[in-house]
Amino acid sequence: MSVPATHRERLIVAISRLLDGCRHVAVGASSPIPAAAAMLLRAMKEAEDELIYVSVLGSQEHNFFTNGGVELFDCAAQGRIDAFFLGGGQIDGQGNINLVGTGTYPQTNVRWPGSFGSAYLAFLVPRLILFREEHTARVFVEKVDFVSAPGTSAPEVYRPGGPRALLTGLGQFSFDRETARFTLQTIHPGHTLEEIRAATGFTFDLAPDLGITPDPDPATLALLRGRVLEEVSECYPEFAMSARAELGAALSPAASRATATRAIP
Amino acid sequence: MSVPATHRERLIVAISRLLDGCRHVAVGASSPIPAAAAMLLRAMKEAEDELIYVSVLGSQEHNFFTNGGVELFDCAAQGRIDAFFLGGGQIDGQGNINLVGTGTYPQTNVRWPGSFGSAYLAFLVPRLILFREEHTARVFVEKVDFVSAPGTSAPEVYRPGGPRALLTGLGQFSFDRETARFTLQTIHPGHTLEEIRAATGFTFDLAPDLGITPDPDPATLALLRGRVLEEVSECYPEFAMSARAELGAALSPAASRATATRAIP
Amino acid sequence: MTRTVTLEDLAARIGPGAKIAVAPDYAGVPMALAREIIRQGPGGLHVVCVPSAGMIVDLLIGAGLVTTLETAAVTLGEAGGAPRFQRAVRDGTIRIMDATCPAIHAALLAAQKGIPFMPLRGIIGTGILENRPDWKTMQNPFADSPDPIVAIPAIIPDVAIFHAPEADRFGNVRIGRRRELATMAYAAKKTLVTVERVVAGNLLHDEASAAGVLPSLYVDAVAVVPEGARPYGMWSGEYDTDSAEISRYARMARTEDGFREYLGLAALEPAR
Amino acid sequence: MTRTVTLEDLAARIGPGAKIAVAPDYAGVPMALAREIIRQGPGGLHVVCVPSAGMIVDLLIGAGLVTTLETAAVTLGEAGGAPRFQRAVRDGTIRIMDATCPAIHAALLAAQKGIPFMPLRGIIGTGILENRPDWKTMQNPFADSPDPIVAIPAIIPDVAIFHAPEADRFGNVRIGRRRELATMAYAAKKTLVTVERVVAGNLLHDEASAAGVLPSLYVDAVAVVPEGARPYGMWSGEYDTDSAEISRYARMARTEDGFREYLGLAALEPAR
Repeated sequence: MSVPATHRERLIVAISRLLDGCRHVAVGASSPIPAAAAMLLRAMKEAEDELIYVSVLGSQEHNFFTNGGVELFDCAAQGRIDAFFLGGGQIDGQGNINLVGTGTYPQTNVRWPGSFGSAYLAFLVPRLILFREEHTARVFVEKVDFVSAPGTSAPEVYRPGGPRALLTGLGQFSFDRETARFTLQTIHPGHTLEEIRAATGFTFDLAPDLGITPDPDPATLALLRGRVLEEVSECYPEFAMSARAELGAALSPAASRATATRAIP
Repeated sequence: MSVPATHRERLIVAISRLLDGCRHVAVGASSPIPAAAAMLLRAMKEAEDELIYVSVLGSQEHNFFTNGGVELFDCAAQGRIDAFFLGGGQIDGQGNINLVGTGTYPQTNVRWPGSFGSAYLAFLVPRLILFREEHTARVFVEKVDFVSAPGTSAPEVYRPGGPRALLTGLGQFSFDRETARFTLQTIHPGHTLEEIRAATGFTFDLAPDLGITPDPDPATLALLRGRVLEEVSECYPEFAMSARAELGAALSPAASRATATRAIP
Repeated sequence: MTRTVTLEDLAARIGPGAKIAVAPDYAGVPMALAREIIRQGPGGLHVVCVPSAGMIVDLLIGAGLVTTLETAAVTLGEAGGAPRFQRAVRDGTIRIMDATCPAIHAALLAAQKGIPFMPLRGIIGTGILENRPDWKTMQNPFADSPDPIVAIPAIIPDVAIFHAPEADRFGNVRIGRRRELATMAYAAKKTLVTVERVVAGNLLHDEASAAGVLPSLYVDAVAVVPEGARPYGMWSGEYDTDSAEISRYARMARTEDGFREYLGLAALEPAR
Repeated sequence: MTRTVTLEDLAARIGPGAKIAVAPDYAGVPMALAREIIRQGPGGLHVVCVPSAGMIVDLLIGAGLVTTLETAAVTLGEAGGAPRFQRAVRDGTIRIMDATCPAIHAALLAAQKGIPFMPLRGIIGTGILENRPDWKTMQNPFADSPDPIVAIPAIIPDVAIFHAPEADRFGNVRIGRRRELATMAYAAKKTLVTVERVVAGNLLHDEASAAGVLPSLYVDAVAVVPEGARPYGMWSGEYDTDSAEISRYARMARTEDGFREYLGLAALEPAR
């Protein structure tokens, strides 16, 4: 248990902090880190007899919807989803995200899959968390080539939701819906403000108390490496396997299960 | 088998003739005669290897909907329901029906249950059949006190459906959507035009070949008294029992079952 | 998080003036809960029938708890008209918002979808539309020629109530093919359910029957009330409708005194 | 009346130029049917993904059968982008109608309800709306102040296609919790289904699982095609997604030649 927090674990714990207070967290397909963060929050809150719902799209076990693919969207419209995650091939300084492609639409040079539900959920989910591990000027651009979901909207547009935070491999930002600007809140250990500036194609503000992203405490880390990793492996077996491999031989699956048992009250 | 057609049987067979060509007939709650007519049509068409869908609201066996109470209405909107039945506390000469009450709305002197789905289905089901056994001037009025469903609509109103026919205890009328008038087509045996005129509060036209409602042929009667009555009894046990009682001791339940066996090819 | 509570506690979650969506007679009508509501007596209720109702609404009206009634119909079926409803309409003691079945479904669907309204065909030229100033006729924005269509505003009930055969201990509830119950729950701010029984295990774990389950996310509280739909039956087969009892009610409720007598004997007894 | 036919006959019911609604990868994607469609080759298809797609659409595009593609996304998941789709977009050889998941669901729901459009929140200010002249922004008729909302017109597919675990001999089809399949079928003029197997008895007769059944009224023809979703898996547990096979496809389809080779080896073989 003396293995220090990995980069990935730091991201998971950072996201789970951003989720504090949520009752229902929905996670899109192919999002193992947000899924792990939501499951970590659920595990931590269980100790306080609080039930957190986690919906992982594409999961059989962590998905309680019974009304087809539309239920996630209806649920968001009803105000029953507190947090959701979006990435983006491009994210710009106004919080706009682009999941469609680069160049001139429709004959984009690089074509990404498409907008999925972003053009809807970004309007309706109160705590939208932008998460993109790759922090480069290629991703974080001055202005996106295509708006899959806008960062902010005109005042007459019905919009209870929108981006609240942006987490990358280098740091964590908050997003101000009034000014439509990002503010750097913390820098991940081992990285610098200069590095982030160089890798970001837009200008951003600095938090007055700009600091280092805190390391997870040992109890959280134990819960994450035990029970949460077990749960994650149902949806993301390869991710769980690589996370375990990263933790090294010191944390064999048997040891991990033992941790899980200890972690559940 | 020498028992002649009863009044009720004549109505059932008359309705089933009106349903000829339908693929899906829906029947509302508490409508044993239309239900029997639809089941009779289904039984007759089965011999020609043609499948007729019959939905009886409130029936467990004769109802294949799996999407709740709204499915009937969606189904009608999709053009998947060819025929439906409506009664009416009042029906007027323009084909308007009133299921709400008499007197000044909302504080009606006599209050009936309400419009149910009539205000919708009367617009969307192509072959709407008005059926009201009681033929009196109290029911068939000059002008209804409340329009639950109008007989016709302005040309710009989307309306693939509407009344096609009216069957009563005295006779059978067709309805012309252009002129919004009823035409008496046949008079039931034992009744007269004068009787119908006296019992009808509105004026109507006469078919050039105005005749007597024909009696069912023996094969149809056998099918009706056998298999159809058995099927009807699932939804309307009391109706089936009273129909059997009416047929008298000559047609005991055992004999009825024997007929059913013979009738199914 | 779904709580399992007593019938008394369940009813206590309905405050005066609440807008309540009520399941129809054929889909698990919460009769025991209605009797407990009458015992507790929150007034000024706005009842939305999904989409029609029988004895449950007649009881609530007769007990003087209903201010507004939104419904496609009220009837006791074979037992005839609903006497307390008819009387209240004639006397003008309730505000009646006559609707048609698909309009009520559409209004709840709008709430489920988080949209202000649903377009709906039909209805134009009816007395219903004429008397619903809250509904609007609009031009179909996709048509080049005149094409009027009715816009039905969303109904967001404060509470949805129904009776179901079973729940699990997580609060998942079996609703089978009665999907109007899901629509009610999606639309409502709060959903209160009585059930015949609580089962072991998780109802969502059997894929074959999970399609007929309302997830606990939409269920605020459950109370176990065997025979909670009586005298109506349950679609799930536990018991059939007791037509004789409904007829007895229909006869007694013809007069105010008879109604009070019926209530005293049957409804004001504390539920088991 | 539902007919049970061969896979060849099923595919033959899709004519050139048809507007086809296709089930997503996770809900029973009709891969075997798609391969047979490619063998028969009806061109000019307008494909509507409900609401996104993977290899099935890449195959149809690569085979040159698709003129218009309406989708919220196309991806091979872990195997990366869909190469033939990406190429067709870059070359401008297909007309792409980018959407967002709930808009496609809403458009099919409008068809299910027989209404010209559904209002939908969100979308305003996106590049999607900007590039969809067929969608209209309207004022919420119930708001006193400016409240724009998008109206999504109905999509009425000529054909809906999906793969399901089982049908009965009456044509009732098990869809479980995948209610988008029901929506597709309600909305479409014609629904064609491949199934793993045909079961004895009537799927609607077991009330516990009937909620997950699409009634035969909406099903025009069924073909029995075991493993009809491969290389995708079935939610009902028959088999899992074969990620290695999808990756193999992703690699080969990077070039036109590789794609043709893949088709020749795997797709142009007559299905069992």
